[in-house]
Amino acid sequence: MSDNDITFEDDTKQTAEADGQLGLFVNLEGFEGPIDLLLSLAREQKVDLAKISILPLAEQYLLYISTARELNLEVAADYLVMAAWLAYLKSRLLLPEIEAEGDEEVIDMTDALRYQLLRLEAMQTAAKRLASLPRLGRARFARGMPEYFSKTERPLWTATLYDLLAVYGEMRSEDEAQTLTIAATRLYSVQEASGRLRHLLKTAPGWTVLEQFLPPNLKQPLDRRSAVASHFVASLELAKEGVVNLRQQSHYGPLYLRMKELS
Amino acid sequence: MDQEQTAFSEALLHKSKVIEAVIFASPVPVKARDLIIYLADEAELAPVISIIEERYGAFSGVELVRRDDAFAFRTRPEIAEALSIEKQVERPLSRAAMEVLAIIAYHQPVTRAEIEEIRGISLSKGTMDILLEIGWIKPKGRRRTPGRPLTWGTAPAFLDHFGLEALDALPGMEELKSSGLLRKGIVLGGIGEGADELSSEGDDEAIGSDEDLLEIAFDETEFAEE
Amino acid sequence: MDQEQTAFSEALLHKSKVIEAVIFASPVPVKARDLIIYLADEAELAPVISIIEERYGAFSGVELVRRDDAFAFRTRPEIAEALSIEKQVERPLSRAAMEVLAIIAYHQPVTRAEIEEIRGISLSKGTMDILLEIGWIKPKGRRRTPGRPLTWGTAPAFLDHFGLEALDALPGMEELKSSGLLRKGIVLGGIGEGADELSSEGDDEAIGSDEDLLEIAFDETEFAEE
Repeated sequence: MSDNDITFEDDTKQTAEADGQLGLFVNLEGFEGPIDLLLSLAREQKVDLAKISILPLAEQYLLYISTARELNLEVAADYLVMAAWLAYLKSRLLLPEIEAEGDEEVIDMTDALRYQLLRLEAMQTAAKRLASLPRLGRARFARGMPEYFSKTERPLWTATLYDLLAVYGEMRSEDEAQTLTIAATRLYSVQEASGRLRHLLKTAPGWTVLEQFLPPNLKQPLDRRSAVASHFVASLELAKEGVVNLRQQSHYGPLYLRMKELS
Repeated sequence: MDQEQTAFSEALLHKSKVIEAVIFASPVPVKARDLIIYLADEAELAPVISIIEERYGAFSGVELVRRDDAFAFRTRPEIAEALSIEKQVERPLSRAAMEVLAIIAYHQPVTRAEIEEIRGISLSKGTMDILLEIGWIKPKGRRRTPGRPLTWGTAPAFLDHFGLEALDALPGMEELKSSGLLRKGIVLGGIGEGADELSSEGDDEAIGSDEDLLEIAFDETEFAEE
Repeated sequence: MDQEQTAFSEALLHKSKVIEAVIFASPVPVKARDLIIYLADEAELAPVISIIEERYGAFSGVELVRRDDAFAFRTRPEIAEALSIEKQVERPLSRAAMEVLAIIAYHQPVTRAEIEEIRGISLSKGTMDILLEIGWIKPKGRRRTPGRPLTWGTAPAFLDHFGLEALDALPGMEELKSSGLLRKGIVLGGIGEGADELSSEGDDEAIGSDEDLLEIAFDETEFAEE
């Protein structure tokens, strides 16, 4: 365990005994995960992490974990996964070469592990360096008696008289909309037209064009259209009732009506 | 200046930095006796303070002030004044506030419940508040009805803002209508109206009846003067 | 110096007093954009700031510091030892929290999964929360990758607390960048898999896409506000 590793020096005191007999004080709780444990084991080798040999490191890790298990310490799944992975890596490293492709894979695996160790170490170092910066409230102080100035925004209300009146007008108009007005209609209803047709047909001489039955004085186009429509519908109704016969020579041609001859 | 003096004044300069930092960081004015602990003796305080005072002279926005026997840094009053900027920001009134204002203007004195009734919607807390804050409305007294509800009317600032000489300068219904600010009511069976537009020979009757209806409708909702 | 120039520099001197006062009064760094409102235009800020910086030179116990795009007065660190000011006794951060903070600071914007991947262990619930509560980290947007994970970065209070002018000033930032140790991406995932990831240049893509982070998109429900 390196000296600068303040945080877990209390947690993990290790004393290596002769003949590789392990008097390890195994306490996984001091570590922030398997990589952290590996990193800590690697630091003990006091060699450049980028060049560290992975095989002894893997062996150390596996020994550490197995010791923990022998001591019936609870070993988190993360550590076991790493142990399995390292055991696999170890076997690959120990095996005589299988094939070129396989070798490359092993090299990549060890590189990856080195990179991850280096990266975590870099972040652990960064954390320590951050902590030792001249921090606010320790090495630097802010003004103790802050002053506050009012940066008031005085609203300049843009409401104009027009806005006011428009809003009121609109609001009152909405009131109006609630009072539904049914305007007297000047349009011909079908009922009206039907009555008129019944009446006039009696005096009509044979086939008579529909327009002949329309009321007089239809000055406005809408009135006229309305009258035509209502009389047309009325004529269909009368035909349905069997009161009249209808005849049309061609599409859009004039429509003729005749009182049905009562046979 | 001989060497000893230089050393002396350098020591004082260093101490002034410490004292300056102490006063700066303190949440309360620092008593002279609490400053002396940073000095060799009491006699050093006066020169140290004058070094700091000089550093925060007229060319600084901040000054060292003495309150009783304590020291603090404060923004210079003339600067503080400049800092309290009052920015004028154009702000439109919300639609709801405009509506409430209009109702109060036209129907005053009017109770809150009446405003809600006219708008057909309950008033949110802020709407009256903002009008009150602007100073356009004010309470007018209490209605002599059960519950004695407070009534509201417009304040002088209202007339002022909208450039009105008096309340009766507010256009009435007829004027609103003729200026097109009052839409006609929605009339069912309004085909007749369309017909009017189609032909030049207008049929005045329909319009006439609309007008009558509008007047009636207003009478219904308009509030008695008390 | 002709008359016009004199008037100009006098105006600047006056403005420097105002800006000094504004920064001096504030307990937190004041953003440049909040200072500009006291000036005729943005271009005046730089000369005004250098006038102030000069006034708070080495002979002062207080200095003007820059925190990203903001300015603050802080006592000089070298006189901190002399100060028996009540130093903030803060609960020391756990080692895990400091490590996570460092990872966020150096790797930002970084997702939670990436932090876990760098540390080789999953994050316990409280670790990020405490950093968020202190106000040192903040969500930075979402990464444009499947699942659109939220990314994290440092907040302005982080720079202020650690006395950093900008993120570039993080200790060792340059070396870390050039050594390639700030690469993200899964390195050691499962057996065999990790190797592929390391050899691929794929991580750059992820970093590149961070720049296009959708700023709009962070879901406030994803994390506690405090």
